[in-house]
Amino acid sequence: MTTQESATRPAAWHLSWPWVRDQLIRHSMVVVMLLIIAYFSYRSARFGTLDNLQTIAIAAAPFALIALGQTLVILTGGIDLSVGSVIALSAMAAAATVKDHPERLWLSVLVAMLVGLAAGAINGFLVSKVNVPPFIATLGMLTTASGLAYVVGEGAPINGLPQNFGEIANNQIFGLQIPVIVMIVGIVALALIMKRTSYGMRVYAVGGNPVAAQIAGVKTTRILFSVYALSGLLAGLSGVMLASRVISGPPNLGEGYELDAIAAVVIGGASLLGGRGSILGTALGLFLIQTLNNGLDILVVPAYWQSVIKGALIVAAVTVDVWSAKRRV
Amino acid sequence: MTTQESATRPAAWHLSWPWVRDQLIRHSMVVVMLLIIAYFSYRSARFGTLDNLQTIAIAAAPFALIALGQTLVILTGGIDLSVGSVIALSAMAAAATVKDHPERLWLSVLVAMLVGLAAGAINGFLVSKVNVPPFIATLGMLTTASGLAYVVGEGAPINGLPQNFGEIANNQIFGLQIPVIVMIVGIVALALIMKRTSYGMRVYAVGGNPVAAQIAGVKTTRILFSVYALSGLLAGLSGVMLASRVISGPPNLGEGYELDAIAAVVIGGASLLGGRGSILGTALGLFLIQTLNNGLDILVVPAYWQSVIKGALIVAAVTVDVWSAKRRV
Amino acid sequence: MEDVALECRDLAKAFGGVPVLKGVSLALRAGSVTALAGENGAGKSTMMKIASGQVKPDRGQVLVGGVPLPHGDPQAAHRHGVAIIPQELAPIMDMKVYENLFIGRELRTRAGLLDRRAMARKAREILDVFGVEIDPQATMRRLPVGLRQLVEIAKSTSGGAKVLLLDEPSSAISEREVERLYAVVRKLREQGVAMLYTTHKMEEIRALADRVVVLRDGGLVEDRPIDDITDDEIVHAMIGRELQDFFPELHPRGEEVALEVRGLHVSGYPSPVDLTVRRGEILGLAGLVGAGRTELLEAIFGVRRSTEGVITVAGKQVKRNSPADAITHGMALVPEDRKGAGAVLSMNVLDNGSLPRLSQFTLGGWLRQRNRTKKVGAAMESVKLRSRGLGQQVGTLSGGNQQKVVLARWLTGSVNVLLLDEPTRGVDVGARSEIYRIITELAASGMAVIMASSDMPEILSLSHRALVMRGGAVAGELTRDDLRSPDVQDTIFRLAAGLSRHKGPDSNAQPTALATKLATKEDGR
Amino acid sequence: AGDPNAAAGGSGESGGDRIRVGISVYDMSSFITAGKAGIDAYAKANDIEVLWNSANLDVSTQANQVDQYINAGVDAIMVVPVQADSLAPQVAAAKAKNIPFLAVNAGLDSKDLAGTVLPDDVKAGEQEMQMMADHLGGKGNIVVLQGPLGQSGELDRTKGIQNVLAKYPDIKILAKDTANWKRDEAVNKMKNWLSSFGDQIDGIVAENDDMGLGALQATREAGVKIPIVGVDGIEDGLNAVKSGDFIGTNLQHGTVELATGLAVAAKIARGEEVNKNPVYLMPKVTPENVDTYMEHVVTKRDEFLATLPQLIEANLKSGDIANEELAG
Ligand SMILES: Nc1ncnc2c1ncn2[C@@H]1O[C@H](COP(=O)(O)OP(=O)(O)OP(=O)(O)O)[C@@H](O)[C@H]1O
Ligand SMILES: Nc1ncnc2c1ncn2[C@@H]1O[C@H](COP(=O)(O)OP(=O)(O)OP(=O)(O)O)[C@@H](O)[C@H]1O
Ligand SMILES: O[C@@H]1[C@@H](O)[C@H](O)OC[C@H]1O
Ligand SMILES: [Mg+2]
Ligand SMILES: [Mg+2]
Repeated sequence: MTTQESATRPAAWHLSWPWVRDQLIRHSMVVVMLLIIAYFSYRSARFGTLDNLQTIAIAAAPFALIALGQTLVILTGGIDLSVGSVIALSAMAAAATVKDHPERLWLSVLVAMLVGLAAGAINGFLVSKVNVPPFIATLGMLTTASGLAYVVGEGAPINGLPQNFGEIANNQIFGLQIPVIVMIVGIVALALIMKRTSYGMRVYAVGGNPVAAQIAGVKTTRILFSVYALSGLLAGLSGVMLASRVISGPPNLGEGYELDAIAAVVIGGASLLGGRGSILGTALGLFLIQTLNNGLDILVVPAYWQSVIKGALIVAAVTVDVWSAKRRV
Repeated sequence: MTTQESATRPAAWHLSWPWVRDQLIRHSMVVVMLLIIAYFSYRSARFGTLDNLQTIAIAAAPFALIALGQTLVILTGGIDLSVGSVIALSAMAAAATVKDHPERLWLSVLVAMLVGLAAGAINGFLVSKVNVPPFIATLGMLTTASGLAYVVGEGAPINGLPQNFGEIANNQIFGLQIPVIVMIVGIVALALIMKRTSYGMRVYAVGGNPVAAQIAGVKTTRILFSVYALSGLLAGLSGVMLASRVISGPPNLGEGYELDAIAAVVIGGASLLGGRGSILGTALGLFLIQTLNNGLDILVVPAYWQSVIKGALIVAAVTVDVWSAKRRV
Repeated sequence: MEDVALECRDLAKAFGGVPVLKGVSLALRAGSVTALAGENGAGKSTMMKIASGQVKPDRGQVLVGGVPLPHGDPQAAHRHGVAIIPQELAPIMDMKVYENLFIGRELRTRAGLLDRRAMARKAREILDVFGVEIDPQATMRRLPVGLRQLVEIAKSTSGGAKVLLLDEPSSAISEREVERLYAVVRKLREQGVAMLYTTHKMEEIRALADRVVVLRDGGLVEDRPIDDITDDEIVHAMIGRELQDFFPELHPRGEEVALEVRGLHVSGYPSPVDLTVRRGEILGLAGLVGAGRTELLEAIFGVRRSTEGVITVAGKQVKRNSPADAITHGMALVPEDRKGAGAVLSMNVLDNGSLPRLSQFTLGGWLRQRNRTKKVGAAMESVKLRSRGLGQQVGTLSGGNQQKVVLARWLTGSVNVLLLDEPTRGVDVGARSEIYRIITELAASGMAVIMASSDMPEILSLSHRALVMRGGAVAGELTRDDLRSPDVQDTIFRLAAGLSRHKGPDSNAQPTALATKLATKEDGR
Repeated sequence: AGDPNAAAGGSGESGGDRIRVGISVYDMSSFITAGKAGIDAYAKANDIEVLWNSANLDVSTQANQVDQYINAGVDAIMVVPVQADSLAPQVAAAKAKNIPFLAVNAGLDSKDLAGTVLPDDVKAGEQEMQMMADHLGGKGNIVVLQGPLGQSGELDRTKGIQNVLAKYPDIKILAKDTANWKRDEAVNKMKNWLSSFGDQIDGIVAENDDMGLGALQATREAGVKIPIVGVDGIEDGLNAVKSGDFIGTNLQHGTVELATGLAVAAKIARGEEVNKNPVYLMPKVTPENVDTYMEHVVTKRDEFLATLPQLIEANLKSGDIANEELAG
């Protein structure tokens, strides 16, 4: 990916061909995005509307939260497969809470975040302290949390939730739905944290070379723990937003979301070996996937052809990126 | 994992406590397995019967095939997420074929294997030649192949298959169902290939250090290509076995199988960074998962509690293994 | 000439628009050793990588026996008999020693299956040449760096290559093994192999080379038979100036105790270690490969587990097994394996430079960009780092320059105790003398320095005092006077190999001072 | 694929202008695929433009698809919900824009729905359990294969099964668990239960045919014969009834049910008179009547589809929307 590299750049904004070509190559993923957007806009007048942009944004928000957490986890060289079912578990927990305490909405949000945090903390503990490979630790959590989500509802969704539960996700501030605001704040905040704080730098260092990071005094165990805990927390937040949006507690909520989240991170240029990637890259990868989902729905492409096209386009986008990365060096 | 390391061993079979303790630690995963088996046998007299062993074996077979391919892929430091939907696609292709040519069963097997091989070859090409990260290449294939599986059936399962389609999976040789035989042959053959041929050694080398392998004249591109192609081929075979067993072509067959296959490999001691793992380890990991599935069903544990227990036990088993690996060094 | 085995014609290569090789031509004759000299970053490794097919040149050609090689195809190079021992070792960590040796040319039985027993047997024979006891069945990961390098050397020298490229092959091994390496190189020369040998050690060039080629800034500046050129001329060609005072003057040490280690039980070693270092003192650690020097330094710093003991810095006790606490107390470690443990290769110079003292560069967790750019910039300046700026990824720096980053990143703040493990491994003569200057200046400013080194002159000329280690324990101590005595090398070797203790005073001249030291357990164990 | 924003034009033969109906289904199951054929047939005959999306079993995807239909200003929205009791905000948003919103095949707990076309799944569960109870003579041990836990089909059919069992104290459930509507899951689960209970199992009640067929395979592998009953009447299920492998099943003909859903949606959008909440009562399929259904579902499907629009009009008038025979 391109965004994190900024190296040498000509001082003036020449519009000479070599310069333009260089820019196109450097930002190939953005170019791919623009082409896709252009195509959808050409095919449907609806696509480019503000309403539709909001639709994309609200659809993207829950994925954005888990993709952000996932970015940090992947930067450390790990993976968090559990986010999908942590979403389910925390959504169920939130639904159960709001059913008992319909007047205290904040309590359900809190419970969801705590449940997410707890799941993330267990992942973090297993990975950082017990040295269980991240894949296994979080796969275990995926399985366990998804089972627990059903346990909470005793094998069924939680029905008959109070309508005010919908306020969490459906109310608007400045004309934007709350999840969209949370997403924007999340992206900006984490982008800043990763670029501008010592914490961000330590995360990169742990992923780049844990031994070297340790010798440089980084408490690698703590950093590792923290990224999983954060990922869990964000999944919890994502879960309550999702449940509130449809005012329901479905125990299979979030199923398979982890793959889309990881895909967003990797399309965004991160390496699964750790140390390489960026929040803005992830945001771009996420936007690519969500735009595809939305545009293909709008063009009423049959679901299974959507899969075919989506799969092929994701590979194509990354191929262009790999190819242009070679050109760049 | 334990099986591939054989280091120093006392010449005689002392039954002294330190020796026993050492053996327990060295083969901790086997110990965990035995404990689980002991528990199930204690709880249900039916668990230990030969019939039930067959039941476990026939359920394990389709997973075994994809887990074998996955082992090689993971040994090279890659991952193949597409096996689940390649199973679906090749099952659909086989079902469509047998519907048109009910008299030529072998043709449907051939078609399934060719479809699997083609999917695997595309993965292999993308990874080895175009340098697309394996996660993305095979995620793209996951999405695409699953869409295509629906395309083959025009959105629906292929039903009304001739009953003789069932022969592929349900006929017996020496009292064993064909998939079980295929699984046993597959495990033995691949274990031999990985241990006893230069191809096997080169797969390890490419995963362990691609630069070193290249310098030593290993055709890393070819090796990489071959493991994905093999993984696809085996998924194709797995697909036709699964479809034949239930005499139907469901387009969502194999959904999510990839995670179980990868889990088996990793529980079996492989490192997702490549270069470390073994066929026997995978077989053990697979057996662990399948035994859990079987035993928990036999005890009629509700599905969602099964998830909780399975997740926790997988983590526990690997924790014990990690802990004992530390003791060992 | 007709016996040219490998020829490079007009090789040029640029990375990110910056030229690294600017049209270099070179011919290697069969049965000869050509030394390739040049500063860190001059382009030596790049040239070798082009010749072995790992890197595609922008321009030019590589010919083997007159046949042009396809660009960037390592397998083709391998087929044509070009082998390389890369500077950054490429062991396959999870494979066994014999597997590493035979990968790509596996021995097979008549049935076509692997003949593992034959490979193990042959491996032992090959390794015997180096006179070290390496179990062919051992997993590579469990060997120390030095032994891994020997295996790599054995791999490339035993494969029947016609052209052998050795990129600093002796950087991780001690003198005893270096002698073996020489013997092997000479034998290969007799067999008609053409060799290109990169090293930063002048004595190696003298001992082995028939011809010297010098690169400077990507250009070939010297190409002469070894007998027609003096050491000074080589150095001059490399760095473009004369080099005076290779080893700087040692300043006298202070009295105040800076570091005190009492009864430190390093995990995996039987006996505890005691030592004391005073401010301004440079304490050398000598020993053979595997003597446990690295482990001791790591344990003091806290990255290797110790089970018992007390470590104090400037009178304050340091928490064991906590590198962060060690850093807080002013300790710094420059590890032996810079790629594996020193730098975060995926990060740039600025970030690597800020990492050990992050809290110093932050305000409430936020990085103070200008402040750290200034400080890290100055630190890198002080070691004369050669880079495209603080934004360059450390992984793309030349080996020697990476080493400078790993050292200089500590210099943004005050250090009480500097732990150096092979500090000049892979560093060019110019930079090396700078590092020596830096080390002595740091000591003079009051730092205590412990320096583990396999480079004998370094130990002899740079330390106020030296400990010889064996099996994780201190086998003997040498004072400044001991270090100056003419037969000191022999003494050290005997101590390191465990010979002198039992043989007693008669085994060597100059035993008395040593014997006393060994008896008084002031510092040793 | 067409642009949903394109101007709606032209007028149909049957009542009013061309309208656009946005449909979101939970997934592409065989049931839904069969339904799509019915929908297409009905839409073509009645000048309806159908926008069709599948939610891949994800509630939030379904919410997004509804949002898009609302943005596009369709004339009606028809949803086969991923989950009962969800989408309340989306239903409300549609209502605010005066877009009629219907739930078909599975319920949605909302007061704002303009209409529903639902199967009586409780009844289906009761019917299949009753068939089994009759077959067993009111006595024996059964196992139950459930749909995905929490889906309305599973909840209601399970409830129906329990309702009937309450009358038969001598029928005992040995085990009940989900196989997620899938054959390959059911075959392994059943195999394991056969290990566990050996020959104690006297009957298998599957909440759909696919799971029943998986169970059938398991019994074959174990070399036993156990009566099986299912729901849906898919091709393989009908065949199993015919061959005697199933004692019976219950026909839920997606082609008819979903097309009826579209018909009700269109009539509401056009302001026509219609029963807004007809219920689909699944006909029992037994060896006696299986041949007729086989024709509609498999062998003479095209003929059946040709008469479907008329059939639906007639059914909506008569009130029996599961009827498959045109009078006269
Ligand atoms: N992949 C790369 N990307 C960018 N720059 C590179 C890359 N590889 C090497 N360089 C640059 O090329 C120059 C030459 O590097 P090279 O490794 O050939 O030097 P060297 O002569 O071997 O030095 P040393 O003695 O330190 O090993 C250095 O300035 C280095 O920073
Ligand atoms: N010949 C050998 N065979 C097997 N293991 C060895 C051998 N020599 C050393 N080792 C092991 O290597 C480890 C120490 O190696 P290391 O090279 O790090 O020590 P060192 O004193 O720092 O030496 P150097 O700095 O010269 O490499 C010890 O655990 C020792 O047991
Ligand atoms: O009968 C079931 C149907 O009601 C549901 O909608 O899809 C799966 C079917 O088996
Ligand atoms: Mg070099
Ligand atoms: Mg060392």
